[in-house]
Amino acid sequence: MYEIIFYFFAFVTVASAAVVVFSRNIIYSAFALLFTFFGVAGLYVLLNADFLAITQLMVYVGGILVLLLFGVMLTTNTVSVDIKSGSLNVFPAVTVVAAIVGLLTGVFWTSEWFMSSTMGELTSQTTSKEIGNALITTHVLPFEIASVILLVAIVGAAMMARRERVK
Amino acid sequence: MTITLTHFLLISAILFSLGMYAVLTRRNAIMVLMGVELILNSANINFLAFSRFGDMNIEGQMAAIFVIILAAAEAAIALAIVLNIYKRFHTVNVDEISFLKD
Amino acid sequence: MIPELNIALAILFLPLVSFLLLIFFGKRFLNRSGHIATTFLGIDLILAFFLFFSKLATEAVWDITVTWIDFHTMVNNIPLKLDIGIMVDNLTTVMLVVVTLISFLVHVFSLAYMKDDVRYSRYYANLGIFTFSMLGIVVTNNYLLMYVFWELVGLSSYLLIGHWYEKKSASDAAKKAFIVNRVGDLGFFIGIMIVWMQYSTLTFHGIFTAIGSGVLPYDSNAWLTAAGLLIFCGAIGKSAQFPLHVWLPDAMEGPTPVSALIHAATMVAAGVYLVARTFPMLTADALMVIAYFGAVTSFIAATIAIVQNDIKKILAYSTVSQLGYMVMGLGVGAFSAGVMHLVTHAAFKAGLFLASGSVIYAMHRALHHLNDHHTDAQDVRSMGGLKSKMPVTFWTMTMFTLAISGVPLTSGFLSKDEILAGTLAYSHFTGHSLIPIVGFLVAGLTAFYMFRMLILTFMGEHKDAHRFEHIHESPKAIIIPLMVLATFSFFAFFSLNPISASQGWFFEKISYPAVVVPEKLAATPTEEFVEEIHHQHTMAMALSVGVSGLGILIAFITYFWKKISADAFERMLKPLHTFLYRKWFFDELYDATVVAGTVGLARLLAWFDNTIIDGIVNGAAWLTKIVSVISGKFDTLVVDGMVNFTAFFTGMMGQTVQKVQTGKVQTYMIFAIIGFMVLLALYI
Amino acid sequence: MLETIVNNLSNIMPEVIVTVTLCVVLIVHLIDRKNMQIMTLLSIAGLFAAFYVLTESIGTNNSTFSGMLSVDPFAIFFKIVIVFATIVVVMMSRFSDEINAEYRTIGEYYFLLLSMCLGMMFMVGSSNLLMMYLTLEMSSLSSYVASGFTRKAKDSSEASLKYLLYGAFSSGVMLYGISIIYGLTGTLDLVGINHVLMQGSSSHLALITASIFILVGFGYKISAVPFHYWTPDVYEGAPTTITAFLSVASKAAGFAMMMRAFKVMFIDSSVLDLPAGAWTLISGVQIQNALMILSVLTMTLGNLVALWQDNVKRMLAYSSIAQAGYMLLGLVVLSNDGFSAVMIYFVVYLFMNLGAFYVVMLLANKTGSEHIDNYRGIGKRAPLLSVALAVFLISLTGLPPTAGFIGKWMIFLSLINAKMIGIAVVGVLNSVVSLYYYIRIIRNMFLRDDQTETTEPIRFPLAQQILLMSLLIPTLYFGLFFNQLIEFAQLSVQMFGMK
Amino acid sequence: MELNILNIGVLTWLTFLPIIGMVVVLLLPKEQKTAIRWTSLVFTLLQVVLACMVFAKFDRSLAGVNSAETMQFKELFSWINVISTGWFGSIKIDYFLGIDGISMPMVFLTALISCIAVISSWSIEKSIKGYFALLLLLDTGMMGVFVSLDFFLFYVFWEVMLLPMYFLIGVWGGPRREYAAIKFFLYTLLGSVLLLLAMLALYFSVSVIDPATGEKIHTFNMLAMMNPANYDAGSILSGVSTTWRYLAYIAIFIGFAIKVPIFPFHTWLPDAHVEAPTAISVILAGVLLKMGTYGLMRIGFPIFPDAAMHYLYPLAFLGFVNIIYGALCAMAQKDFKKLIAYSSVSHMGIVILGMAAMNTQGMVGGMLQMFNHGTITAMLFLIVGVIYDRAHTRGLDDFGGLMNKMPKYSGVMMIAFFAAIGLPGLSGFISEAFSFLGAFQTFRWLTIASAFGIVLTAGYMLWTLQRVFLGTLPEKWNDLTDINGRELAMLIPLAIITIVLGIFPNLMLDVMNVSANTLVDLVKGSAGVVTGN
Repeated sequence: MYEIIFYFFAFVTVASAAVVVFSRNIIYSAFALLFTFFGVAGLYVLLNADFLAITQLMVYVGGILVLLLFGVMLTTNTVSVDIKSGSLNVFPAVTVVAAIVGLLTGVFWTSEWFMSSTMGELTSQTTSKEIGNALITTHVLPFEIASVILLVAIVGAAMMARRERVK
Repeated sequence: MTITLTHFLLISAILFSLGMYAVLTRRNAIMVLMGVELILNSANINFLAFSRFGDMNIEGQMAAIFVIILAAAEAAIALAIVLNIYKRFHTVNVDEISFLKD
Repeated sequence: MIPELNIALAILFLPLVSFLLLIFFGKRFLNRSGHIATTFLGIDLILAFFLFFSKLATEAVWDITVTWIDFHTMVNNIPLKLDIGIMVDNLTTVMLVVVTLISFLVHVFSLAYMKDDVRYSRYYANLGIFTFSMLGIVVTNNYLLMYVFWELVGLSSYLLIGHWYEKKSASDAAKKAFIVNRVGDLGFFIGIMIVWMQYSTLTFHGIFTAIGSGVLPYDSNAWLTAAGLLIFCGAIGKSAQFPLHVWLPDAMEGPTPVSALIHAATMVAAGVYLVARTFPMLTADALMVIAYFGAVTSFIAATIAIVQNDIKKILAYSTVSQLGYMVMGLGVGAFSAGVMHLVTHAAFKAGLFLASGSVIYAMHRALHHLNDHHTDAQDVRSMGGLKSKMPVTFWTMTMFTLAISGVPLTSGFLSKDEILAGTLAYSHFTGHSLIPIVGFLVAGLTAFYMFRMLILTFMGEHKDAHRFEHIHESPKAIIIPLMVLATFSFFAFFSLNPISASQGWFFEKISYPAVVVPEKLAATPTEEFVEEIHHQHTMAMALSVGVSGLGILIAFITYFWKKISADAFERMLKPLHTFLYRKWFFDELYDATVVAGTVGLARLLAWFDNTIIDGIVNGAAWLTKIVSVISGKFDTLVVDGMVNFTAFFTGMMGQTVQKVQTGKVQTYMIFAIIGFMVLLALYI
Repeated sequence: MLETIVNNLSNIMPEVIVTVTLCVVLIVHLIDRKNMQIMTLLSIAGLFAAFYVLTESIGTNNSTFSGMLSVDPFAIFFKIVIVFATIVVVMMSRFSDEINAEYRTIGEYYFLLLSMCLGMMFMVGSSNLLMMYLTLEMSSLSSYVASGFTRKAKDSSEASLKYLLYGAFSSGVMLYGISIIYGLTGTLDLVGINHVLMQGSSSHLALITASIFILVGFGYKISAVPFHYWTPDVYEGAPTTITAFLSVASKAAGFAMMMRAFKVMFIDSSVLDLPAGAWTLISGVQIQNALMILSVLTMTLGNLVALWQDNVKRMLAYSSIAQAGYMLLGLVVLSNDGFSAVMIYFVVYLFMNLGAFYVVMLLANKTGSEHIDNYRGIGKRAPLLSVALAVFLISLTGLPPTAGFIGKWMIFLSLINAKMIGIAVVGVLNSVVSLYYYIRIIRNMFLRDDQTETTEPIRFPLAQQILLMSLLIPTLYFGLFFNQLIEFAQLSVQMFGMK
Repeated sequence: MELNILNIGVLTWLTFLPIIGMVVVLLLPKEQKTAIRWTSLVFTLLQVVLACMVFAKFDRSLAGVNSAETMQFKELFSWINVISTGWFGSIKIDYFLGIDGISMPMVFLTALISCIAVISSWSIEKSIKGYFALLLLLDTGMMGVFVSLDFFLFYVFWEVMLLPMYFLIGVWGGPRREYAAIKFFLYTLLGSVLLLLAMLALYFSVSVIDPATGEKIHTFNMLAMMNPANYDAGSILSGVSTTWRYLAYIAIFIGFAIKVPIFPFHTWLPDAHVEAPTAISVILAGVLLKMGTYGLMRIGFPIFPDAAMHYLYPLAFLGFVNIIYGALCAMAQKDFKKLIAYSSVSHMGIVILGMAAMNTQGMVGGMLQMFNHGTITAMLFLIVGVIYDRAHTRGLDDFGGLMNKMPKYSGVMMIAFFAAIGLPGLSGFISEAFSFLGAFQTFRWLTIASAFGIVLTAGYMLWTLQRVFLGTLPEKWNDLTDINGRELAMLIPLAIITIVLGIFPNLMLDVMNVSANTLVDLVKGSAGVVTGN
């Protein structure tokens, strides 16, 4: 059962990601990205990271994807052909990416990871508590920094995107 | 067939490569950003997978959380910049915005 | 300090004082410059005579040496010092008298001859420095100072020859004299270096003592010979020996009294003096080479002199020829004879030059009077018949010509005779019979061309009657020196025996120096040699009188009685004539090889410097730029090549090289990844 | 628990002060949109306070926030450099016409500047890969926006986009590398990673791949070849003040982070007391060669391409790439020696590079151009400024008696001490090449006359001259009296957890 | 020997007087041209006075070279002193000045030439303030090089000269000044960076015991570097005749060779000379070129005696090439100044040859030739400058017959020309003769070949003399005036020195002799090789 779920999510993730990357229509890409994020969230669940899965859905799907879609809408004229976004550097990119794939495959196959590579016991315990704990103990500094980052992002984005006043 | 760490890593690798491919080839800046998001997601899968299959420490998950937060912040800023570009150049095709060069 | 040495120093420095006085205050003295300088030289002459007589009365050698430079270090446990000093021996005193006498007479002569010159005081100043340097060569006791004065003679002759430097030919001649002399000096200097390297001293005494004790340069006989010959190189330059004789004829561009001074009596004699000084350390091989150089020189110059028409050129080549004679004399070992010929020749050759100066002076005045600027005042062909107009000049000139031709009762006969006897003796001992043959041949040639000159100038009819009227005898200042010198051309001053010099005071006082060369390297021992000369003397005398008489006879037949047509001969032997007239093409040869070679090399190197060396530098800059273009544009090349993978290689081969930064961020990224891959590859 | 947090906070007082300042600036900006004066004063006051606290805390050597952040001499040294650079840039901004034209958003500008500063201050102390990534992103995010600050200029916008895309991509790659390291060691803490690696690992390929992935992130931040490509474009397009800031502070932070990461992660801490403070790498991460190649490439390419630039800012961009190459030389040595040399270089570089950009900015204010041809005849029109620029450029070349020489000298000193002669030769030859383009500016200023025959002098207010002098004098002073500089750098080499 | 003025050592005064002058010049308003000129003159004159005092008080019997005790007018202060941190060791750089027989003539020459350069710059009108300020700065740099005994200090002064020189050529030079200036700069910098590396390598190889703390510390003290006992075992430059020592010597050699300049590093010289204003050419030829050979004597030879001995023949060979090549190139020139420039190449070759002889006469000859060439070539350049000021051309074929038109000028010119030819009685002869005499003992054939240079020199010099001064005066130069008092004032002292040293070389030789002997002994002794005598 676990395998089936895994392969399902894996398929969803990879396939939709491929659509994202290869689709010539940027709108399709954006929507395909939605499925990718879902798929990844599913994988998170399989990895016993329930809190992360929820966060993934909320932040990515609810935030980032929406932002991206906004971007697409604001910067493209949906009825024109412009919506199709071309590719360039295809050949070198393919070469490079193939090399990277090869490299990573090599890395993942040969490496001896920390601890075991067999699957541990699945526990039903959620991670929220632990995460919450960590956030105000060991990870309090990153937490605070993240907040500043968000502030910076807000201010920066606001400043950047604000329409110029017509002189 | 048991699902091992390697399975997850492979998915992550594929995602990473796809993301990189998007970054490298797509002309539309937003598509490039989507590619970056894919890369970040692939890294997150790694973190969680290692966290899960390793000694179950929470560190990987924490990393993933912060990455997600950062991704959001980055996306916000990125979109602002892209919009700004669009206003200036009336295009978001990266290859057309290449006036600064030697 | 020996008091006589103070006199020697006074003799040495008086002309220098004269020089300094005139160079700085010459403008104020105006026309009195000449008299001032002449006065100085007069005193000098008196002092020289005084020194001469006091020296001849004693056997001692007056010598003083001081340390000039102390290096404060030891070499082979001997303190390394550079000593200088002066020395007066018989040879020196004789030379002092010769130099001061001729110089004084030239000063007197110039009072009239140079009267209207634009740089009158400069002229006398230069005479002063010249006399100073020449005296310096004579009184010094070491090679260093000798080289110093040697060079100063070069400088002062440069100034004197180039006195009329507005004329290109004069400045060319001056330059040529200096540079050609430098070539000889180079050899001299190398010789000095060898000696210094081995003996760490440069005084004659020190060197000869060291050689006498058996120390040889590099422990090698050859190097001793080489050292001697290299020092002789100095003489080749200064004494105008083959192959460096080419400067002397050109040097006739200088004023005629200058020619008399430097090209007859002093500067050119310096070389002979150098050989005489160096004589003790010359090996038999070296002497042989020297003898041959002398012989060749005297022969070449004599042949050239035959066909020259310029009165000064004739004298110039005759000088070269006679110098060759002296060198040959020294080379064969006839030391006293060689030196004596130097002295006798100084008197009569200076006389010849001054007499020719008198003629030229007269010609000039005549031509000037007639406003004739075309006729060459020095060409014997445009003279003739001057005997009646210029009797003093003629009779003195005749005396000199007889002397140089070696006619008995003249001084020249005495010295020449002894040299010829020496050559015969030499050939007897060594079998080099070519040397006496050349010796006698040249004696005959000398008599011939000298009388040719005399006849063409003074006898027969003058070529232009109109001009003839305006020719007058020269003023007293000119003819008195002539008379003095004519007097000195009589035998009596050198030997009371009119046919042999060997019993005279000269041979007694200027005797053979002690040879220091190791025995196996030395030439024939002096006693044996002198003995043999005595044997050969009569034979030499007879032959020499014979060939001289023959030469004189042919000259009279050809030019006085005109029994033989010189022109016909000339036409018949046109190539030979041209060859001789053009001085064996030495100048052309040197111009084509050494001069053109050097200048050409210089141009080539300058080009090389500008183009290649600089080019390499600029090329390096260019290369840097190319590298920067390549490295800068590498990105474009590679990236574009990747974009069109098929075009990659052709792109590398030289497709349009584009800009470094494409401005496209994604190509940047690709390149970054490639860089990443490369780094990774370096790891694995 | 709260107590711990408060305790920890006291360790990061400077950062807290900067954070407070940036909040205050933002609030003041909301209240009074156009008052630049007060915002400048506020920023400077906050920064000076931070600076003061920093100087007070010299000598501290501990770790806070569960090992997330080190407050050690090394970090403090770089924080001082960064805060000082920020102060200078804040003042520069006050004089910049380019910035002043955007007075409506000036509050955001200072906010961004301060947040960059804050990010960088955290960067230099981060001793956890996650922290490194976060803080790097923090400073990057503000930088993206800041380089696009002059929104009216197309160049600025383009710069910000390129910076963003390149930065996002690079940090993404870096993150992926971090995730692999995590997989290999099970921790993100540098010291922890070091401990695990010391036990030996057979996964060399993974280790190498990961470290190079991480190197991509660092390389991007310090603009090392071949990860430098964004630099010229961004430097040219961004406002001069931001360019100056990026070229100094951002580079310093990047270097500090990189140095700490490599030193703490990859050095075998069991091998001690080698001469000249040399270290030994853990087997399997022989990163030295890669760094060497990186540094040679960086300085060579930077110098060679700079020869061709006509835009002074762009030329300085390439020059700063080359300078990064020299600094990397110090890293290659892998010794306390080399590290302290890099740190000295940074102090020196701070003055000379900021000075150069400052003069370029002032001249651009007056002439409106950064093209090298517009520098003709400036030597006559603005002698003080030109002489100052000449000194800065000579210092960048590395000639005595300027501070730049001391910087280079220390680098070469450490290289020779480690007997890396060959690479030192490459380094010195490069500095000869660099002379050629630096001198082009000097040549145009002094040796050539303005074609437009403009001769009226350019005058600058006293305040601007004071700032100039305060950059110029140290540049000369440290060239002759560098005692304290070396001592300070040597003391500051200590990192927490290292000997 | 010590000499303090206001409690500050005389060498410091000598070195930094021009800097004070520079500050004064900078403070003067730029309209006050006369004041600026006189200020510069006064300060350089003061420097000459000080140099004369030093010269007079200099103890001729002390050697110096490698012993601190016999260095004179020493000043030793700690400049940089970084306390050891355990792993780095202390960094100690001293402000260490002192002179010996090698540097004394150079100090005097520098002061003299600087002063003369100021006089000859009187007619400069363009940005006069900057000009004199830079000139004075240059003066400090040059003087500093000759008095420093600390390598670091030496290097700093060495580099300090570059920039003023660049500007002086670049701003006040001829039509191609930019090219010449940058060429000079790049070349010299290339040399000096190699020097820098060698210096650092030396630094880490040498350590002495710090008297203050008793611990062993690395040092930049040149004298310490000359003592083989101070080399740390296992350090990069320890041992004798190792590859690294050879490499370091070559690096140092190239650094100095560029300055000399030795073929093939010489091509910056003709360009720089031709484009530079007269005063700068004078300084360039008079002082800067000497730094190369001085550096070899002060640093190259005594610190690397083994390498110096090993590369003696190549060095002599380069000297030979310089002599012949320079002379031949000079012969082909049509530009007066370029000719003189190439003649410098040739004459510096003699210095090299003399030094390479590695015996007393050669070394002394080389050192004296440095001084003499400084004065003679300075005169030659001034002579060119005088004529260029009047005629605005330097083409050799444009002139002729100046002897009649400008008699005083021609008189001085004759002295300079014949001194350059090496005529006895003038200073050039002594030094050339000693160089050759010395060299002959070590390199027989090479010296003989080099000696041809003296013929070539006579050739091109006399040819030049003939072309410019003899013959008839072209119509266009009828208005030329003879030299004025100011020009005489700068030429006459040099002419006097040339003549006096020609007759009494002991004046200089006495100063050099002991040091030269010590240097020779040091090099030969340390290298353990004996050649010649």
